Amino acid sequence: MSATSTTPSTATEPTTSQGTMQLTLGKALNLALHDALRDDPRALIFGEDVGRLGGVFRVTDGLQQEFGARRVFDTPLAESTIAGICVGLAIKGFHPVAEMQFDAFSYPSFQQVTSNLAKYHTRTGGACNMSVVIRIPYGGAIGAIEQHSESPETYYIHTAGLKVVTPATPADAYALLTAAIRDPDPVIFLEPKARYWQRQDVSFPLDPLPLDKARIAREGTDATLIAYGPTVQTALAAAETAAGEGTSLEVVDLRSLAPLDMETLTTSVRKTHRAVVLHEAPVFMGLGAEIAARLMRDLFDTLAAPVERIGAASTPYPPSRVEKLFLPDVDRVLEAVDRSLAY
Amino acid sequence: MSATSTTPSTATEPTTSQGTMQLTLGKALNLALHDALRDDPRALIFGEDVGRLGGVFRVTDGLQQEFGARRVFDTPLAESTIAGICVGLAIKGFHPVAEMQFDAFSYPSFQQVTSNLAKYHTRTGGACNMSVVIRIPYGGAIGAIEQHSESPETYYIHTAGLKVVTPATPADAYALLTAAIRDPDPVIFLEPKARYWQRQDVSFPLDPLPLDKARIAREGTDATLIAYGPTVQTALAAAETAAGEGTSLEVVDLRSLAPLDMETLTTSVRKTHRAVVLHEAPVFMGLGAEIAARLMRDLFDTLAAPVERIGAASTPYPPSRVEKLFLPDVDRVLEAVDRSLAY
Amino acid sequence: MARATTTRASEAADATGSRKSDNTNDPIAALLSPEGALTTEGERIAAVADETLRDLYRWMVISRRLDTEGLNLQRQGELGLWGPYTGHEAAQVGAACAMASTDWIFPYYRDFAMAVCRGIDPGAILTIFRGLTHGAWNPYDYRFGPFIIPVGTQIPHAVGFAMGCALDGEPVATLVGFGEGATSTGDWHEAMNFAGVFHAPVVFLCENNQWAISVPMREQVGGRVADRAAGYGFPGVQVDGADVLTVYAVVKAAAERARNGGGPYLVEALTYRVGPHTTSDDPTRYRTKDDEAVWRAEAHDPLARCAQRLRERGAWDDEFARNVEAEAEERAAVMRRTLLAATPDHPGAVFDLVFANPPATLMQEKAEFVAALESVDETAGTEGTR
Amino acid sequence: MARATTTRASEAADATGSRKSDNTNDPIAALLSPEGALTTEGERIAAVADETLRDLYRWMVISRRLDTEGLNLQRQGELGLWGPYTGHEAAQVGAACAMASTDWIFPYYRDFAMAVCRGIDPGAILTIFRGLTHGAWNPYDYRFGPFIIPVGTQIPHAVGFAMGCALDGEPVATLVGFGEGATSTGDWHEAMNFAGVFHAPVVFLCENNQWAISVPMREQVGGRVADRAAGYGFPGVQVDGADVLTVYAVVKAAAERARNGGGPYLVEALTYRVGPHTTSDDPTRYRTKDDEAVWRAEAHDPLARCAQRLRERGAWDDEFARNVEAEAEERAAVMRRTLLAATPDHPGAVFDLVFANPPATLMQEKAEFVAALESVDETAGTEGTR
Ligand SMILES: Cc1ncc(C[n+]2csc(CCOP(=O)(O)OP(=O)(O)O)c2C)c(N)n1
Ligand SMILES: Cc1ncc(C[n+]2csc(CCOP(=O)(O)OP(=O)(O)O)c2C)c(N)n1
Ligand SMILES: [Mg+2]
Ligand SMILES: [Mg+2]
Repeated sequence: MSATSTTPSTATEPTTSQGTMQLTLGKALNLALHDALRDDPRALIFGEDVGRLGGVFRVTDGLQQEFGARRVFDTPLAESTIAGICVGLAIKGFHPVAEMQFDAFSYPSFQQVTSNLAKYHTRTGGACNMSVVIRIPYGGAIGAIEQHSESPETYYIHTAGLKVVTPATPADAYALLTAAIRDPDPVIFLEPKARYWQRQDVSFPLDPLPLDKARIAREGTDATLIAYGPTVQTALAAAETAAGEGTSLEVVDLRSLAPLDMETLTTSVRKTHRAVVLHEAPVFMGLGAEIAARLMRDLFDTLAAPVERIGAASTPYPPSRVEKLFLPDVDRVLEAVDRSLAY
Repeated sequence: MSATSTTPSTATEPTTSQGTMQLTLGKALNLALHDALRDDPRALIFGEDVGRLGGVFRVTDGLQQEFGARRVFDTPLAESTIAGICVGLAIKGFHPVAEMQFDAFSYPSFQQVTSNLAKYHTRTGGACNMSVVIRIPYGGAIGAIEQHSESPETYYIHTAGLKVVTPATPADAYALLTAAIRDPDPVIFLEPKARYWQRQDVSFPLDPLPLDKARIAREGTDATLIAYGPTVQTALAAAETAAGEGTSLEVVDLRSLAPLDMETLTTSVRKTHRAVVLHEAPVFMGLGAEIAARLMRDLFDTLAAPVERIGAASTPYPPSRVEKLFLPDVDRVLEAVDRSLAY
Repeated sequence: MARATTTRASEAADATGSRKSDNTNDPIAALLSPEGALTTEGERIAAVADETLRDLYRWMVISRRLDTEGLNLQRQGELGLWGPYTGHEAAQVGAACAMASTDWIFPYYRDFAMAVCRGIDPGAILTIFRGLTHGAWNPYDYRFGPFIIPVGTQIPHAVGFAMGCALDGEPVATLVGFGEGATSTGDWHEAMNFAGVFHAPVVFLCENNQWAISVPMREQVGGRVADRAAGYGFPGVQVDGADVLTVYAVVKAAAERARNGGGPYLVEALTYRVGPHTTSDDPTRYRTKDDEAVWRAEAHDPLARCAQRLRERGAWDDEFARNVEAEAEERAAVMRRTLLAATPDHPGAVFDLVFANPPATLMQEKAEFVAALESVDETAGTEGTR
Repeated sequence: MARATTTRASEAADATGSRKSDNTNDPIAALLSPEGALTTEGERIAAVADETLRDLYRWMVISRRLDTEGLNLQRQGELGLWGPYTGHEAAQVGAACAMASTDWIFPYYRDFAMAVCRGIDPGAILTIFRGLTHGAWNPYDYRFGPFIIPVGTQIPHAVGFAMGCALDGEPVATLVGFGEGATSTGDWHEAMNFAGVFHAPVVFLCENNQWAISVPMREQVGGRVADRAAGYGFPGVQVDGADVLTVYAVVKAAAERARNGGGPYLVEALTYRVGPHTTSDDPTRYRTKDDEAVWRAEAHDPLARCAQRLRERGAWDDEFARNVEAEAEERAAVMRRTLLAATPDHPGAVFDLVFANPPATLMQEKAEFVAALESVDETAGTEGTR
């Protein structure tokens, strides 16, 4: 059951990227897909409801109309084979961009992604490029029913052979997705669904971003907030509040979850001596664990306090009426910063 | 394609647990299954080739003969539905013990395990117990072809709603599997397949073990080696070598991977001030990350050096001729200990 | 069924010298016209009493009214989401009422009317769509599983449960509901095959409403769903899913067959999703009003079709109809009241529900969570959140 | 096939007024006797030249000899594992040779003979089973995919590839091989359905050897594999998988049909796994020598059957037979030499193969790995490992 509450209205928005435009993150993704179809004759888009409907979040809106049902098409309801045909089409030299409708509905494709997509380049001695993008709307805070609010990044980033990225802003959404489609390797592209409606002015043309680099989203000196996807905005809001209270927080937006850009992270924490990682996924074995372990290794003498981790509890995703209590929010971030500063 | 090299010879071994017996780890598991079938009329065993064949590793050897094809039966080749019928049978009050033939072949069941098995108790307001054990032979070092040497623990331990345990010795194999079958909740039971042939004297009756407690496998004072499943023996061998060189290493066998027994870990590291985690899974997002992050949080001022992590590289599992170079071994452990001590 | 599950369907078939199963000798298929409706002769054999048919009508009217109320509640902001099932009443009510009270049902997310027929409090069910809980009833109380969201994944549960009934030697049939979209999933196939191999007492009910969100049946299903059963060694029929009598008679016979050791059976009920997929959906993007009009017509309306049958039998009267409307109205009002009166559990309950035997660490996590909540509540009392 | 993939099979079927597909009008099925062997009339229509049949025989003899050599090498400790395919020669050689050189094949792990027919160096293939590599050939050089171990998962790859050929307007058919155990997987079904819905130019070849490790066909497959095709809207046939001529003729016709826009086709070749599942297996635990004897008999031996056909055609002579034996012997010797001469890649190559465009961090990891190896090597040179 799909739980797309309001859908970003795209009817009146432009269908091509030029000049400076105010875009939602969803629309930026739509434009990136559009431009890929326009510029790359091998690009294909498919998945459940991506055609006529334009996707339950309208990220593929208008693409079938413009590029036809040969290049943008609906598939039967079978995620394992959606991923499976990506492998076959990639061997044939296509650049498939497949959509999994929601986070938890990527799980049926787990074997295809883990045992084939991630390993096919190795298995063919490097002969077959898996130039595949799997788009997955993820994360909570949309008031949905079960299985529509998961943060599955751990499953993918632990799997060698995959690149995993997630944008936090409309501009990054465009530039990262463009890069992911152009890359010859499999990219799991995680879309922070609660941020689809977030707006930003974006100027075109916009160069693709590297797939393995973080960015400093805000400079600061007292502690580093490490966030990605949906939590970047939370981190920025926390930093804003903290600034009002005289605390200067740096915010790192990871952009790439696998691999991790440790250089950016260590440079920041070398300056601030303190770090708080926040994500919606459970703390237990969430990305915060890896970051904490690496920061400890690289900056053992520099860290003034343990790396703080904010994330979900060790429970299934809660019913939506209480989800806010389980998600990272400004209060929890600032408490963690306080703990870190008071250490 | 199954890659069971030598199979533990069980023909001449006793079929029931009594007195003190020298057992392989595989045979101890077999006895635990045997005793569960004998003592619990609701226990069922099924999977691919667990019946007449007795499992490709002979862990279910003789059970169908003794308990009949109603309680021990082969299924079609369909792991998703093997896990799926566990849910249905558990609702009906059975205690299914299902086998996934090899680690990577548990991936087709990922959706059933993650979205249903782990969440069904919640989804029924606590009405339906999922008293299910999923047995998964895991780990490498058996000279196998692709997909037969994976360490999938991260995927399971990050999934709330599952308990995940793994034995390192024959006695623990018996006692943990017994506990797992008696537990009312879903347990992922990871069997270190390279250790199926490891022997130990085991005295019966043997009480079931708690599912959430680690054990000190060897006492020491200079550093703590944290291991589980197949790497416990490696850790013990390293500790033995180190002892000869005048270094006293404590070895913790986690037994439970989810939840983690942090009390045992912090007690040990509070004493030794140093820790090395070793597992066969990739370092990146392996359990070592969580342990390192927690030890830092709990013992920030006590740790004398960063927690060292030893595990696989960020590559697919390598061809078997070179697998040893990628697996934790005594040398790598001792180098890590040296780094830690020299810090 | 008192047979051992280890009597494999195919062994049985081998014994009779034929492995191939088809519908030629299926007495259930013989009740149906080529269009999948009960023939006059079929109706005679099925021998459904007038009172039963009136009761089926009654449940359908109630279901329709509750569906409308669900939609209203969602529009009024009282529900996060609503998935209308208008068009499915005959399939759901017919199938649910055809199952014996000792039988089990494993529903999919759209099987609200089935739940209601089973006696589950509709207002309680709605708390799921209000975001108050993930599970609103005890399956054992109603022999009715939870709604399952990941498409197709309840089908193996039903087969496992049915295997368990056979193992226990209990004469229990299990019904599982799913859409035609679900037939594309691997789990559907694996479960069908398990059912064939283990001769499980399951009735598979495909509510083929011709749409999976925006994807029409012809882009979803290669071939025809009902035809697939033969490949698993058991029979399947496509029935007119707007005719509650047909659905009832066929499912009842299939359940009886399963209880008597006859093995699995597939019923494909051809229906139509008259409304949007859910309240989040916008069908104007993928189908025309003309498409819909065909299926909104009386010929395809389960309620009109049943009223017609009742009239033909002389079992219809206006007072009956008025009473049914009044009852439906009353039930809708109660549902609304129950929903609006429902209080959320304490958020800490999320931790309690994970395990039957929770590890100490989880209870520790709960304690910390609750303590943090309380400290926020206190702060909120004085100066609001930071 | 120059058709658009967006011509869905079911749309086409709708246009002709019928959704149900069966074999009644299938000219390929018409070539076969009820037992699934080419009829005399079928043989005439297929018009396979004597020279072709001799060549099929030749490849089967070579394949059988290489299988024996693989087994020997494993027993001698030169291979970690060997999966014998004796009994499958007709299915594999017949199918591989029936495909045009421009067609593609996606094999499963047992399709060694197919690989050999496609010209892949058998000694190189063996390096996989020696643990030297995960991938021993470039699929583009032979239009032959890698061996796939996770059962059934290559089937969606083949369908995706075939969809790509159709999109590119290329007259290319794709064959995919799998065992009957694979038909139980969700992926098999999903891929069959995709093929039906997208009218993909795929030939599905089920090598039904009646065993999946220890699980016999009747406990694996509810119903019959070939019967399942109809449920996806395309035809399927079961053929005598010991008769290379039948397999060749049927697969050739199915591939031609696919290339001409006829859509998918399922061929179930009934064969037998004469040996163990792999060298790790012990069939005495689950089947008797008597069971095996039936299928080891000449009537089921692909080589004997083909020799018989050649004799019947007068296309057999002893010199031909001797030459073939000699060639097989020579190829076995070369295979052994090639294997034993194969040198492992530097272990650091594992890192190079992960990505086409590896991130700097991975190359950094490689550098550290290689440095650590070298330091161990140096130590080893002086005092051995610690
Ligand atoms: C595995 C999975 N994939 C995708 C979805 C999203 N989704 C919810 S309902 C639906 C369509 C289901 O169609 P059908 O089975 O015909 O049932 P209907 O909704 O028409 O009653 C989809 C794609 C899901 N819930 N589960
Ligand atoms: C998904 C998956 N599950 C289990 C296995 C282990 N396994 C390897 S081969 C095999 C039997 C396959 O039988 P079949 O498909 O009939 O092919 P055959 O080996 O008989 O040629 C099994 C269970 C596997 N490789 N992949
Ligand atoms: Mg539908
Ligand atoms: Mg087989």
